[in-house]
Amino acid sequence: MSPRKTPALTSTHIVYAVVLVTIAVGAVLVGSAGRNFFSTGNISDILTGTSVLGFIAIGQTLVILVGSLDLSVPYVISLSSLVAATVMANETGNILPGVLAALALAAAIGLANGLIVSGLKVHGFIATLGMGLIISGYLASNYKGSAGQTPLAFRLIGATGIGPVPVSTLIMLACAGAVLLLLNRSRLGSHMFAVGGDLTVARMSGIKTRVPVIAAHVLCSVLAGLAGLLLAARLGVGSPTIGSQGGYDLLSIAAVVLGGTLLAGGKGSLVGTLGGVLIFAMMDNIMSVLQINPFLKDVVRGVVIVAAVAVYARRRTLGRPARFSDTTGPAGPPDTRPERIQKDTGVTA
Amino acid sequence: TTDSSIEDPPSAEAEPAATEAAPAESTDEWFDQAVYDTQDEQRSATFEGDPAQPHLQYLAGDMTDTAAFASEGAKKVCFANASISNPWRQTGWITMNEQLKALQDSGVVSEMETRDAQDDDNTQISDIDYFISEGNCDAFIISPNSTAALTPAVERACETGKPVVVFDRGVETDCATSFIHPIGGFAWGIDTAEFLSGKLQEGDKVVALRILPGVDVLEQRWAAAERLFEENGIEAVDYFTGADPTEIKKIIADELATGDVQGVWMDAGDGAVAAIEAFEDAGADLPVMTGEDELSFLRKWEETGLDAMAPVYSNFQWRTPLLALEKIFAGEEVPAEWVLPQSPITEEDRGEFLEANEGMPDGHYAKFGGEDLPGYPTVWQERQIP
Amino acid sequence: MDNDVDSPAGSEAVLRAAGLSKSFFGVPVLSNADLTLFPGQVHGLVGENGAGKSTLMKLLAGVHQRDSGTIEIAGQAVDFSHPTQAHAAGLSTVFQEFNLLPERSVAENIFLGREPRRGILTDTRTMQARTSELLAELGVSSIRPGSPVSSLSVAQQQIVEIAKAISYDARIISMDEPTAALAGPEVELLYEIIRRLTSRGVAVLYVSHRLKEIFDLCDIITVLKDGQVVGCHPASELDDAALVRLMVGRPISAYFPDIEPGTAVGEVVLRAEKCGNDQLDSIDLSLRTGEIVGVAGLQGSGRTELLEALFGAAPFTRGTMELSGVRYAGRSPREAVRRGIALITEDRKSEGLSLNQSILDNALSVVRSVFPSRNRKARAGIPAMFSSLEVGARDLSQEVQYLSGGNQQKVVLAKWLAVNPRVVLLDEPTRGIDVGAKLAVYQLMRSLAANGAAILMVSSEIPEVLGMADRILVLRDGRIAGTAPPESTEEEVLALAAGVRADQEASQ
Amino acid sequence: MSAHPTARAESGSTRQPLSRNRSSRGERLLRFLRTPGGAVFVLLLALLAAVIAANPSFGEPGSLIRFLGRTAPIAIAAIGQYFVIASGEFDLSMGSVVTAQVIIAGNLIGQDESRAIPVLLLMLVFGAFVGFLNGCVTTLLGVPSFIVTLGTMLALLGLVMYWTGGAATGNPADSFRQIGRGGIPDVPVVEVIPYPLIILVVVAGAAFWLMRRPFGRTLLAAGDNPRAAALAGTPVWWVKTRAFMLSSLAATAAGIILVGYAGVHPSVGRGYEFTAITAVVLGGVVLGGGRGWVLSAAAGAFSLELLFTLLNFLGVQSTWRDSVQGLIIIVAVAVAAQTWQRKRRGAPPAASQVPPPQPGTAG
Ligand SMILES: Nc1ncnc2c1ncn2[C@@H]1O[C@H](COP(=O)(O)OP(=O)(O)OP(=O)(O)O)[C@@H](O)[C@H]1O
Ligand SMILES: Nc1ncnc2c1ncn2[C@@H]1O[C@H](COP(=O)(O)OP(=O)(O)OP(=O)(O)O)[C@@H](O)[C@H]1O
Ligand SMILES: [Mg+2]
Ligand SMILES: [Mg+2]
Repeated sequence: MSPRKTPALTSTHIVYAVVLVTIAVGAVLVGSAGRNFFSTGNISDILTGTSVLGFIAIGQTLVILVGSLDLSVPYVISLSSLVAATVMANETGNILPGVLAALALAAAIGLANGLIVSGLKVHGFIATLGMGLIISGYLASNYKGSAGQTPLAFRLIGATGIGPVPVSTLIMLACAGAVLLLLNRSRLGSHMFAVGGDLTVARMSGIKTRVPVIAAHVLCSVLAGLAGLLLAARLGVGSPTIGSQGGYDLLSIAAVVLGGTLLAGGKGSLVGTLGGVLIFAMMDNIMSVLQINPFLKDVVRGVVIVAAVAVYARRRTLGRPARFSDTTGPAGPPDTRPERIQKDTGVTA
Repeated sequence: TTDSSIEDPPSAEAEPAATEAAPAESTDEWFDQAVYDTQDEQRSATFEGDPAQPHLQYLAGDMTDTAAFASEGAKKVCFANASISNPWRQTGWITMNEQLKALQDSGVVSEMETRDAQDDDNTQISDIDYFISEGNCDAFIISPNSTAALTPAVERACETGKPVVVFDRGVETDCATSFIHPIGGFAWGIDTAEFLSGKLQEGDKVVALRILPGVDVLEQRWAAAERLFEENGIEAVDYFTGADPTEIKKIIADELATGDVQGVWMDAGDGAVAAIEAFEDAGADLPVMTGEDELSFLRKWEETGLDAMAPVYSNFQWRTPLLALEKIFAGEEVPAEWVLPQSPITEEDRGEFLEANEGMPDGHYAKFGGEDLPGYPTVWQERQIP
Repeated sequence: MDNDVDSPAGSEAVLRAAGLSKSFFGVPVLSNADLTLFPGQVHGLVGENGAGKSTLMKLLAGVHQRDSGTIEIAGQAVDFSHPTQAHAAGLSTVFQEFNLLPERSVAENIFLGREPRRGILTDTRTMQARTSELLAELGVSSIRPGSPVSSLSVAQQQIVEIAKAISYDARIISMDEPTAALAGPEVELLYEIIRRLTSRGVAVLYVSHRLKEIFDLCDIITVLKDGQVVGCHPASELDDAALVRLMVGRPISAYFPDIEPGTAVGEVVLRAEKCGNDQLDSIDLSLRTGEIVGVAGLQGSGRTELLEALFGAAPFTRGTMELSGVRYAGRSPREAVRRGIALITEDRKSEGLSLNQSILDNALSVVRSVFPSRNRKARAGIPAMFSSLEVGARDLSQEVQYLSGGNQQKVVLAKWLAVNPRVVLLDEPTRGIDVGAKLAVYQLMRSLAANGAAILMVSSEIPEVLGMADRILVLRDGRIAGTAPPESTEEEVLALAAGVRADQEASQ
Repeated sequence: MSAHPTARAESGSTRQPLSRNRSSRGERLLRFLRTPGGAVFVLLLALLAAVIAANPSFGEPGSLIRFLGRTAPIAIAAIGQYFVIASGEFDLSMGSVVTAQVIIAGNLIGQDESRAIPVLLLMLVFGAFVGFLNGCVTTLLGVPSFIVTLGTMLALLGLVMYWTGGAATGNPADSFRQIGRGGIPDVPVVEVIPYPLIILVVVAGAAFWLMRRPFGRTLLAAGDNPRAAALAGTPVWWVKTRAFMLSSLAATAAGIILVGYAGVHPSVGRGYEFTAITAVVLGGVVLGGGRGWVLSAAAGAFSLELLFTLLNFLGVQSTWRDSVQGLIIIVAVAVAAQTWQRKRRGAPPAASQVPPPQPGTAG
């Protein structure tokens, strides 16, 4: 129907273009340091870097889609690693109870977050900041340093790989697949988009608006719990600080936004988020190989986050296809018009 | 593929740690009478080696035979660092790099590749694994971010058959060629608590300013001190400050608003000056106090004429790992557990240290031990971090 | 109540509401209202802005809970606490505000909350197929079920809303100003849809401020005034004048006020030559002091773009403009406001008002951001301005979100009056407001003209353009298709707008 | 203005025309106290009473004034953060700005008193510049401020640490530190009036004045609906950028006070952004912009500090303090949210929006 259907360049495309650029730059830089960017060890290092942040960013994507945030993830991670490790207490037979206990607790925290956000109408920022503080106090009061021990069979998860691909990354990708299906092919998923997009519309359509919010929070916490389990497998013990050490709260939000999800909710892509996570992991890898001063690493991270988001944040100001252009003469009447024009709020000088 | 090392059953050493570390309500959880007694003795023990080079001194004990490592040529060292996120680590890191230059000049070390984990256990595990698979390392130096969590990774490094030197915090395995550390937290606790108890009366109040919970090195300091305060009938209340002077000042101000405070105890010197200033600002009598050998504290101490002492968590230990590797590659035996001296700075020798460190920034540590290294003193004065 | 409507022969009332009352913050908005709907009939609901029409609909739909009264559907007393319960009982509503998610597809929007499933997954194919059927049933082929709603025009979005309401298989459909965003052909389409519905025995409750539509469509008309039913008559018994009298409680002598004495068309204030951007081309126009120029055109012909370009919100990239003989670049709204241009936007909620701010703050927003030095003086004049505009509100500190549509529009007008503009651009200034408020807007335009302002007014209601303008620019596909004199007929303007007489431009 | 034309609608409309300018003062106060922005003052008084009950000596004027003095920096930061939040944005870079300024003061002033003034000016310029950068990237490049300021937070702290090697040379000259440490001595009743308190009063006064100025009202309008504001001729980018600049300048002021109060240390200022945002939200300011009163933000900061003090006095085990703080924040904001809700829904909280029981089609 449409005479000139411009192939829409979505933010996900751009994210993966950035991924490619990062790979290219990484290959050159790592090569210049006398290393091989594509060696097994290096790829495995990068992918390992994606798995923990990946779990959290998947969950964070859900929470951001419904218009909330989760700043409590670091503490859920720590708690889950501790619960798992202490329940397992180095007994292979306790693996299942340990995993279940950790995930159940994570789910309960997510439930509480969800109820506070959707029921008490507390902004997700505050609700989860508060919840994070509550858990952090609990951790500090009850766990002095690392605790418990995960059995060998469980630790294998953190140390096994198929070729250069760690099992943990595969599990993370499997979770991503499941969540992708949930988002795009289930009622709950549609309702998450709806609630994040416009609460009134969702309510008017008969959606129980609390359900998607609560579900997103529960899933986010459970995914953080999984990240905690993975860390318990890698560390061999539970640790009360492992979550906050990684700074996963802000980093995961940055990865989600980098992946093209609207911070305000209602629009976004999980695939993009994975791209964002990959960019971070590669960036860390490259900077470590180059032995960049750790303080400067943060500078680079900060600049890259902003610059990358800026690339496609500008794109959203595009309007509908032009009817007339400055150079050519009149064109035929367009019969498609994507997107109501969203002009700059700022006034151009 | 599966990392071969992980298939080994966890080493026997890990077992007691697991049970010991289970969450417990008791505040004594970190207290270990045997270790306490050992460290108490070590405080007054005589160290082998030249006192002019404290970073090479050690306590007599088991030695690791390193004949197998003896070889010619400059070696590549891989260093997995926990972080340089506090002034103590920064000072040490500068010293270590100067030591590196010296060893590069003498042809012992060709290069040192460093990965900094930025305080994250998980990153440090990846760093070590990366070194194992990609680093072409001839030797490993590891400054673990935490004890239990890094144990498996250190074991994997050991399995490469290359020398592994662990320093500062330990791990729960003795596979390392050498584990370098000053006497330890209990000794710190004993030094400080005995000093304060000696100066204070029974029933006096001590405010204990602690950085954060859950770090073994720090927890042991408090475990020992708390016990001694209790024994001596001194009332001690402890706070976590995150090393933030603002927080410290508020805590002291609130304490002074509630009643008198006769002593201040710190598990690390960060922010000691703020604690003293809180007394000054409130117009209260200055307390008896223990801080650390950070210059800011020594300077304030001298200026105010405070009754104080500065325990030391010997910063010069950052030189030792590289020197240990020099010995190892020369085939000389090294202590399996290399205990470095750790003697507090007292009223008597304070002036001496202040003089020796003139021109150094406030965040510098008096016992950094790098006076004989090439960049001295500019590198430390300008705090050039590579 | 003079509820003198008999039930049509043989049919039972499908909805019977009696004594409905509702107050917000103790302010009664609806008191003791009765309403009866019969199958196959269109029931018109009219009244001034703020009369309580939307509130009545929301009570029926279960969006708001009534304070008192009873509602029966097919003889059964009902008490909805949520719109879905109303849907289940066979009542669906097209609300005044859009209820669509712009980022989601048409099909997803229509089936939101009741997506068909196969197993645990959503059955996207069925959903799209059913959407296509639904749209075909409405006689619409230009909307694809898979395209995101944000890619649709306002009119198309309105059609999606209607499709959604119909998809519930409702016995009763209420529509709150469904044509507010529609122009000629789409309105025809809607008529068609409504007739098809009533022929199936559906009862329709219809709210509109366009009296023509009310008379075209409705069988029975209920008039609300200040929250009370002041009349319920068969449409055949009423005419325009009678209806307006009921609504306003006063006679309206002339619908469009005459030009004020002393109004003189003077020299050119704003001139544009060969202007264009990616939506407009070859725009030549000149506006004179004291003149009201109308802009007509079909949906999407670029009328809004024209105003936005003149105002610098979506600037021209070609051509030159002059304001009172001095070059005017038109790069930003700020420049435009500085130079004395005002733009009353089409969509007051998203472009005209800060809904959480007070009436006073909104009214002063232009003064404060562009002429801060005049703030104090402007502030002093506000109360007088509001009482002359007859804004119905508690006080000036009330947040504008709680005002009805017409009163909100008056706040928008007030914020521009406060800076005394030389050129006033109005985009659909009377959309969705009642006759009384419309009249106020017309009079305001007249007196602005009398005071020497130049006025450019866009409207989809051609009678309004004909009634008010001194001359009419007709836009087609981003160009000025021609100028029509005020004596033209509606048909002539439409023909120009649709390009019937002009040679069709072939679209590739 | 006087000549503005008005509509002359014909004769006696039955609608009550808007004649009243404002409600009466008492009515307004009562209405205000029922909003979250007003309720925080009630919370403040309640906490104060509780603290004094727990430790009567805190109620002495001398103690109170010292408390006010030491809370000044966080209150100033909250006021700065208020501008940004009211404009619909976030400023996460605040903590890093504080740290950076503290270290700049330590390193550039050193013991040389003559440098105090030039460095002070430099710090102000630097603060304004950081805010300007945040604002421009947010508004002109369209990057969400959460991300922009997160980036600034990382980059700024990293740069400062890199520059100083992690630790400052030392505290700046004592005369400079007097700004944060000293006060007007020998005042009757209260003993001293700390300079930080004076700075706070000035800042709060200026903020209050600013919010009543066209700038303040425009800021709220732009936070509420930036598109409408832009079409009203507001240079939205500049309004928001100024909000960011005010925020960074407030962080600078907080840094200047803190370097005096606490001295130089890289952890001074850590977490300030979250504390400030918490304080602002506690003050009833709505995240997302367009609502809230600037002094309520300062009151929120005082409430938060009083809460910490109360916990200290009650001898709550220090590891549990985080938990109590988290709980209180959630409860306070939940209560506030319920109040807004009720206000919005109109009248008594009778009709709660019940989720639909058994919607026919959803299964
Ligand atoms: N949620 C609400 N809270 C407070 N007041 C409200 C609310 N909804 C409507 N009102 C008030 O109720 C009155 C009636 O509003 P309603 O929307 O029913 O009018 P209407 O007849 O539909 O007007 P319009 O033609 O302008 O749409 C108005 O004065 C409005 O301000
Ligand atoms: N050819 C088109 N196809 C689809 N949508 C269109 C088209 N032209 C315009 N629109 C949409 O219709 C709305 C109004 O467009 P525009 O401003 O060009 O028209 P207009 O003449 O001002 O119409 P109106 O003011 O009646 O909406 C916008 O949302 C625009 O995206
Ligand atoms: Mg209405
Ligand atoms: Mg238009």
